[in-house]
Amino acid sequence: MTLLYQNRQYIRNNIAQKREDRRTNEQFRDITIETGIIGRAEGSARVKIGDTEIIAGVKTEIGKPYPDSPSEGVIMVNSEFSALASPDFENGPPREDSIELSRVVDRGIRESKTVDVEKLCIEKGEKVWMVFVDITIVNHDGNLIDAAGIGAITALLTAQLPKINEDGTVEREEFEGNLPITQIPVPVTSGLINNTIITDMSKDETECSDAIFTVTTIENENYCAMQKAGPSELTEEQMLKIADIAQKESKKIRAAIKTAVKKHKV
Amino acid sequence: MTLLYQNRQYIRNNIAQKREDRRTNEQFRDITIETGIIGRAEGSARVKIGDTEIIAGVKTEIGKPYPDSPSEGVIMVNSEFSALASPDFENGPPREDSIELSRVVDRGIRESKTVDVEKLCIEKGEKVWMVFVDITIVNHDGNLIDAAGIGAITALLTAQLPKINEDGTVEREEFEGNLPITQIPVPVTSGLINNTIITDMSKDETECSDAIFTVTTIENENYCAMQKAGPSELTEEQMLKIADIAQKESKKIRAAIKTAVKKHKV
Amino acid sequence: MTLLYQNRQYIRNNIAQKREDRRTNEQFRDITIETGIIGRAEGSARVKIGDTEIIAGVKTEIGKPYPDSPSEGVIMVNSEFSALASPDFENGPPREDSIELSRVVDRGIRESKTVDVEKLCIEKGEKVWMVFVDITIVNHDGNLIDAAGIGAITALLTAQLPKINEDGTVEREEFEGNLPITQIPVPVTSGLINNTIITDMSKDETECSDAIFTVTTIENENYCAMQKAGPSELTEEQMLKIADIAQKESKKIRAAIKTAVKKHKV
Amino acid sequence: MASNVPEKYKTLIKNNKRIDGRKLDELRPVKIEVGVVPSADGSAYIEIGNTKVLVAVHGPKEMFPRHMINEDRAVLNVRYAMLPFSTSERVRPGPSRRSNEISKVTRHALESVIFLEEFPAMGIDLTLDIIQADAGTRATAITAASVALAHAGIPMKGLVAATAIGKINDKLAVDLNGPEDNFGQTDMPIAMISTNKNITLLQMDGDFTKEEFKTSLEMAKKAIDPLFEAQKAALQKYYE
Amino acid sequence: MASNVPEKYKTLIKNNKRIDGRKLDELRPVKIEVGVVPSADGSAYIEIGNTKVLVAVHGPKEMFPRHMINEDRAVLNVRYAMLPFSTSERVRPGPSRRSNEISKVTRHALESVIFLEEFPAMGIDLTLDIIQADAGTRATAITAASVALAHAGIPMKGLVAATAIGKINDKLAVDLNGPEDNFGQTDMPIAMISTNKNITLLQMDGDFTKEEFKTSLEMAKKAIDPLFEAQKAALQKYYE
Amino acid sequence: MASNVPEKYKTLIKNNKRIDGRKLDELRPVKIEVGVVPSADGSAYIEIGNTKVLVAVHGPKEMFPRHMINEDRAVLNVRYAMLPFSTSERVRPGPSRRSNEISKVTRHALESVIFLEEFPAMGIDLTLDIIQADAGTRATAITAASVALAHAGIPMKGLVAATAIGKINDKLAVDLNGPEDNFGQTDMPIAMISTNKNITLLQMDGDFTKEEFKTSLEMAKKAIDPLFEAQKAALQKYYE
Repeated sequence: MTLLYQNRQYIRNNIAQKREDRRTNEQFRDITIETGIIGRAEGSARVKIGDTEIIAGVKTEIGKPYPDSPSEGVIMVNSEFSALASPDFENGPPREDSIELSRVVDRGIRESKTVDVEKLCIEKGEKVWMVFVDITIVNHDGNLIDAAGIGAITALLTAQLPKINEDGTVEREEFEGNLPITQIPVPVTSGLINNTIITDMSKDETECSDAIFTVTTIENENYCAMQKAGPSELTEEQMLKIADIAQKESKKIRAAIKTAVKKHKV
Repeated sequence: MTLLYQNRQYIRNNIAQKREDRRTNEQFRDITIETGIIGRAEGSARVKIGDTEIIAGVKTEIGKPYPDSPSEGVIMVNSEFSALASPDFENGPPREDSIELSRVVDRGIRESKTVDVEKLCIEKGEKVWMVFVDITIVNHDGNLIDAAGIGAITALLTAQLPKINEDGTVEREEFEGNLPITQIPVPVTSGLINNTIITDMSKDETECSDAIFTVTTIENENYCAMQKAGPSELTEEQMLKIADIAQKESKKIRAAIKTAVKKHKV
Repeated sequence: MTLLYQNRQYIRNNIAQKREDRRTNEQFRDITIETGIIGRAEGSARVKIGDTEIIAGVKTEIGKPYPDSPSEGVIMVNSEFSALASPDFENGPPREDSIELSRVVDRGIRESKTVDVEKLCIEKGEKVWMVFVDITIVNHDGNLIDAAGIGAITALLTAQLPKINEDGTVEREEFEGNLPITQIPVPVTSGLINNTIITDMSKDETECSDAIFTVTTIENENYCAMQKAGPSELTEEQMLKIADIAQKESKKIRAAIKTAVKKHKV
Repeated sequence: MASNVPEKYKTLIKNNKRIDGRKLDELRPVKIEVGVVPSADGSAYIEIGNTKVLVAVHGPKEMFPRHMINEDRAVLNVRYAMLPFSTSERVRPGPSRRSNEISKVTRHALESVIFLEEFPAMGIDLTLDIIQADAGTRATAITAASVALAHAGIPMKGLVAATAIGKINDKLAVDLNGPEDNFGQTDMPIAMISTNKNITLLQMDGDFTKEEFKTSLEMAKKAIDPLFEAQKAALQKYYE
Repeated sequence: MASNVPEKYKTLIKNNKRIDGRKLDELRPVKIEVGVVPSADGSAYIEIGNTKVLVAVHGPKEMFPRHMINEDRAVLNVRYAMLPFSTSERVRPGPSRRSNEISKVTRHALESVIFLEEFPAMGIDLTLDIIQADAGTRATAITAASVALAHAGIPMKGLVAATAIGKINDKLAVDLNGPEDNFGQTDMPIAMISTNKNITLLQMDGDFTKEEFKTSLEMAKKAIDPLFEAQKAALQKYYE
Repeated sequence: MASNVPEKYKTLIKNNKRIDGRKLDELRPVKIEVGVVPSADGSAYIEIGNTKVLVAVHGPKEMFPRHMINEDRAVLNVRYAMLPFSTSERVRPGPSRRSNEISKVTRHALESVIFLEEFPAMGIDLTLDIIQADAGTRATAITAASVALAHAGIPMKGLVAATAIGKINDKLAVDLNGPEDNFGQTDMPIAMISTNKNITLLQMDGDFTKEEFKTSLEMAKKAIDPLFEAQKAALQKYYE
């Protein structure tokens, strides 16, 4: 459901004074992270940011490596808007949003070398592990990129590789150890609404926003991925400010991920 | 072409007294079964039930078995509504009907283990016969499931496996024996129209029906597959009655199939 | 953009006296052929006929041969209307034109055995060269078939096969010689407008035409491919006349192709 | 019903107990929760044994696509999907022949209890996402769907619940689990209406004598009652 | 025209007889039947040698999809399909580049004889199903289509029939069969109008001198007459 | 950023020179030509190093598909495609996840400068065909697109140009070429508006400290000026 024009104007005019739910501009909604929710998956997580909810699951298959990287496994991140999450998803543009979500989360994991793909090689040029991270949007109340990014890395951190039988088949009920994860990238997305910078936007706020900027940070505070979206321009200062917020907020989120993963292992 | 509202009401109101073509409630239209109609196919059949006409053809290919059943061949049954059969097939819902038809006939053959797939193994884990049964609807005057099911089993019973040359290629003009068929499942479909049970419904009757129930029987009188369709509910008694009809009618149809197949071999 | 009815009538009524651009009936527009325009392609050409412009590029891959021709390479010609070329391409029928264009050019190259596919075999039954010729329409002012056909053969004539490394991978920056080309087929297309035969029709003329006839000629003046298109009939005499024109015009075009290819090699 | 039965699944019944300790006529543990998808008009989460399903209802609302509008009544659009991580082997996203067929039979299983004629020209979207699959996904989804429709306030003449009757080691059993479904002889999903126990869905693959079929229907009628109870309890709890 | 010709097909002509015993200018046996698809407005079944085709006409009727409507005349929609079991190797169901192209040239081969302007804004659906393929499928389909259109009562200025002229062992021959098509040098399907022998379809692949092309057209003109006779006889028989 | 770096690409900077001889803050050679697609309303051809792109604009014109019309302003439809022969390995024709995403970010990179509100309910089609790819295809396409829009006479508040800042051998560098992109550490495409140097596109993959990010933005601001000059020169030349 699209926002009415009046609501839109109200949010835009008042954003500098107060947000709908009285959060401060840079404040996240409550985040909850659960692990191990799907027994059939090699790893899984449920992430809620306010009313936004996503489920992430990791599945593995044995496949052939790409000819130009014969000793590297393959990792693919895919996000789907389930029709569960919103009735508008049918008619048009959201498909493009879905693709962008998928691509941003996928690149955030892959290009940052979060998974050491060389350790996923089983037999050079012949057999490697293919790791699929699938993310389903269960309820959409904004900031899907951060929720999906948190879900993807948490599911990967709790995932285990199945055992390979002597005859080469996969034994799905026994495991041989964790995935080779090298770091914990955390995306933090802020937007510009009527010249005010707002972090963790709700769905309504997102619809009122002029531009959106996602900045992904790793543990040493460096940035590993960024993506600007939305039709409006951003100034250099606005970008630097949003990058600062990301550095700060990602620490808290990373701590929450670690806590959830530690609990999982116990 | 969809039935006019008036015709629909007329059929529904009178069905308890008489059917359009004066058949009794449980009476099939004339069934004709021809075999060997397509020289290029490994097996083939044309089935007519009244004005309903389908053609079934069997083709074989050598393929790789599924990893989880390395010593089993593969059998696939596929039905297509040709545009020949009706001008309405373009616009929407019928595609769903086509999928259901295909699935019901496919399951009727596969799940009942009609073909002994272990005997279709050529080289364990490497090469097996893949058997395709393709069914084309030539004229649609109702009861497609029974026509398609009869066509599929008849085509399979008359099918021969091509010879395999020493170099592993298939010699399509020589044959090496019949397919390993273990039984002759026969579907019989009845419907509920205004609380009257009607067997072998015409297209008009199908459009007037509230619920449809297909029961497939094998030679020992046991049931091997069932499928309820249509938006309305059925009582336990109605289902048992339809299952009884299926037991009875399937015997006659099975005899007709056997006669057609025997004639084919001569 | 479709021609207005008035323009259409004007062109049709006056075609016997004069063409829009004052060409004679059998006269081609200026043809320019450039080679080597895409460094990433194994061979490439840009062809302009008046304002019509196409780009052709050759790419190669190693693949498995078809089971029924284990010692033959594969050649595929594909044409795409880029949205660059015209805003009308979105809505419907042109997709059919695109398929016909593609098929006619593809058959013109393949069925005439222009490429000696047996020489593209690397290892019988296992590895052969697959040669893709992709043609993009950059600007559409009629006579796409001739432009595409000229582009395809020119790109093939200048194409080189990449070196194969000892480990079987393709070394894309080194080459091992030209493709085995046996002849230079040249298509020449004429149309019938209000009973006048017109060669190398512009886009406007094509939209006014009743029938279209493409005749492809090889160096010994024989015909290797023909295709009639358009809804109207042609008489025997009209066809023979168009075939004559093709014989005559193809010589000039073949000479131009040879000049362009020779220049490329220097 | 694969032909290669692993050793450990050859005996599926021992001393009248099934491999998960259930009696032959016993359902797996059931858990239903209402209102789990805030942005939907109605929603339910269900676990039956290890099968877990999320269901959401959007509507009644404007019908889309428009050429499918029915001027006399609402159209029920059903979309059944196995999430990619719901089974051992990853499921490719997107519709399949199987999911399309299940969407259709699920629609038929529910249509007859909904007063669709109260919403002419409108659409009701029903989404069934299988989170984790361990046999009985369509039956489990139907049981949850009925609850989600009630939660969305859509008028119905009764609830619909579904389970499966199967034959394993030549005995009839209720609500098959994964191994029972894979290595048993017969599987028959069945849906019934709470008010009259009439049947809105029935599919069967395998082998039944006439007597077994009759007994199966009787077993289903009895076994299904706890599902109706669980549906009502979940709705009651939500509205408390 | 494959490059590996099996031994038995190296000689396709011996003592002026072809491998199936025909003379060079002789058609394969032709059989046409009208009215074989009761639910269609017009239909025909044809066998030419081992090539077997079913054709049905639906219309003139409301045009679908609506954005393709032509306000001045009827649109002829042609769908050519090889049924999966019609050839040695199974054909995957669904349209291909080849079938789309043939649908288009078939449409062009028939359009010029139909008085489409009598049915503005309507559609005529023509379905061509190849039951069994042994060369000449498009020509055979066109010959049948013309009969089915007549059977549907659609006004036409003449019938259209089609055959192929080919070159085998350096000789011109009429109506190629499977091996002649596969191992011959040239194949030229051609369609003509009954009233004036004008050409509505012509495709050629292979090799023709100018003289051979001219002779081919002459051969086609003569060879095609028995097809027009067969068309008329089939229609007459139906209406008797 | 592959993990297996070939020997010859391990050292990408030597004596402050890059493998193609450029300085760290130097763009590749730029060539822009206007009006290269006669049938389009606006068009431009661009070469930046070995990356070659053709861009065409059709519109403002009737919007299609109609359900995407915006009554308040024109809709900018962007279609980015790599032609099949533009890279080492052939690209299959048709849209991919990557091309769809780039189409979207390109649209966002240009929308903010176009006075779309002047053309309510209309559509502007922008086609970006990558002829040859050697890094920076999206940035190069955006730079050309802005010129093609101007050539089409579409009112804009400024031009948009784009380049990339990257990190190679731990140093920041402008406008990466193919090997630098493949074997470098970081790639950050960025688009700016000519009038205020505000940012309309920014994507980054790799690794940046806070300081490096800040410096990158400064470098981009400076490096991009010659692109604006080249855009203006190309337009001027066309209208001379």
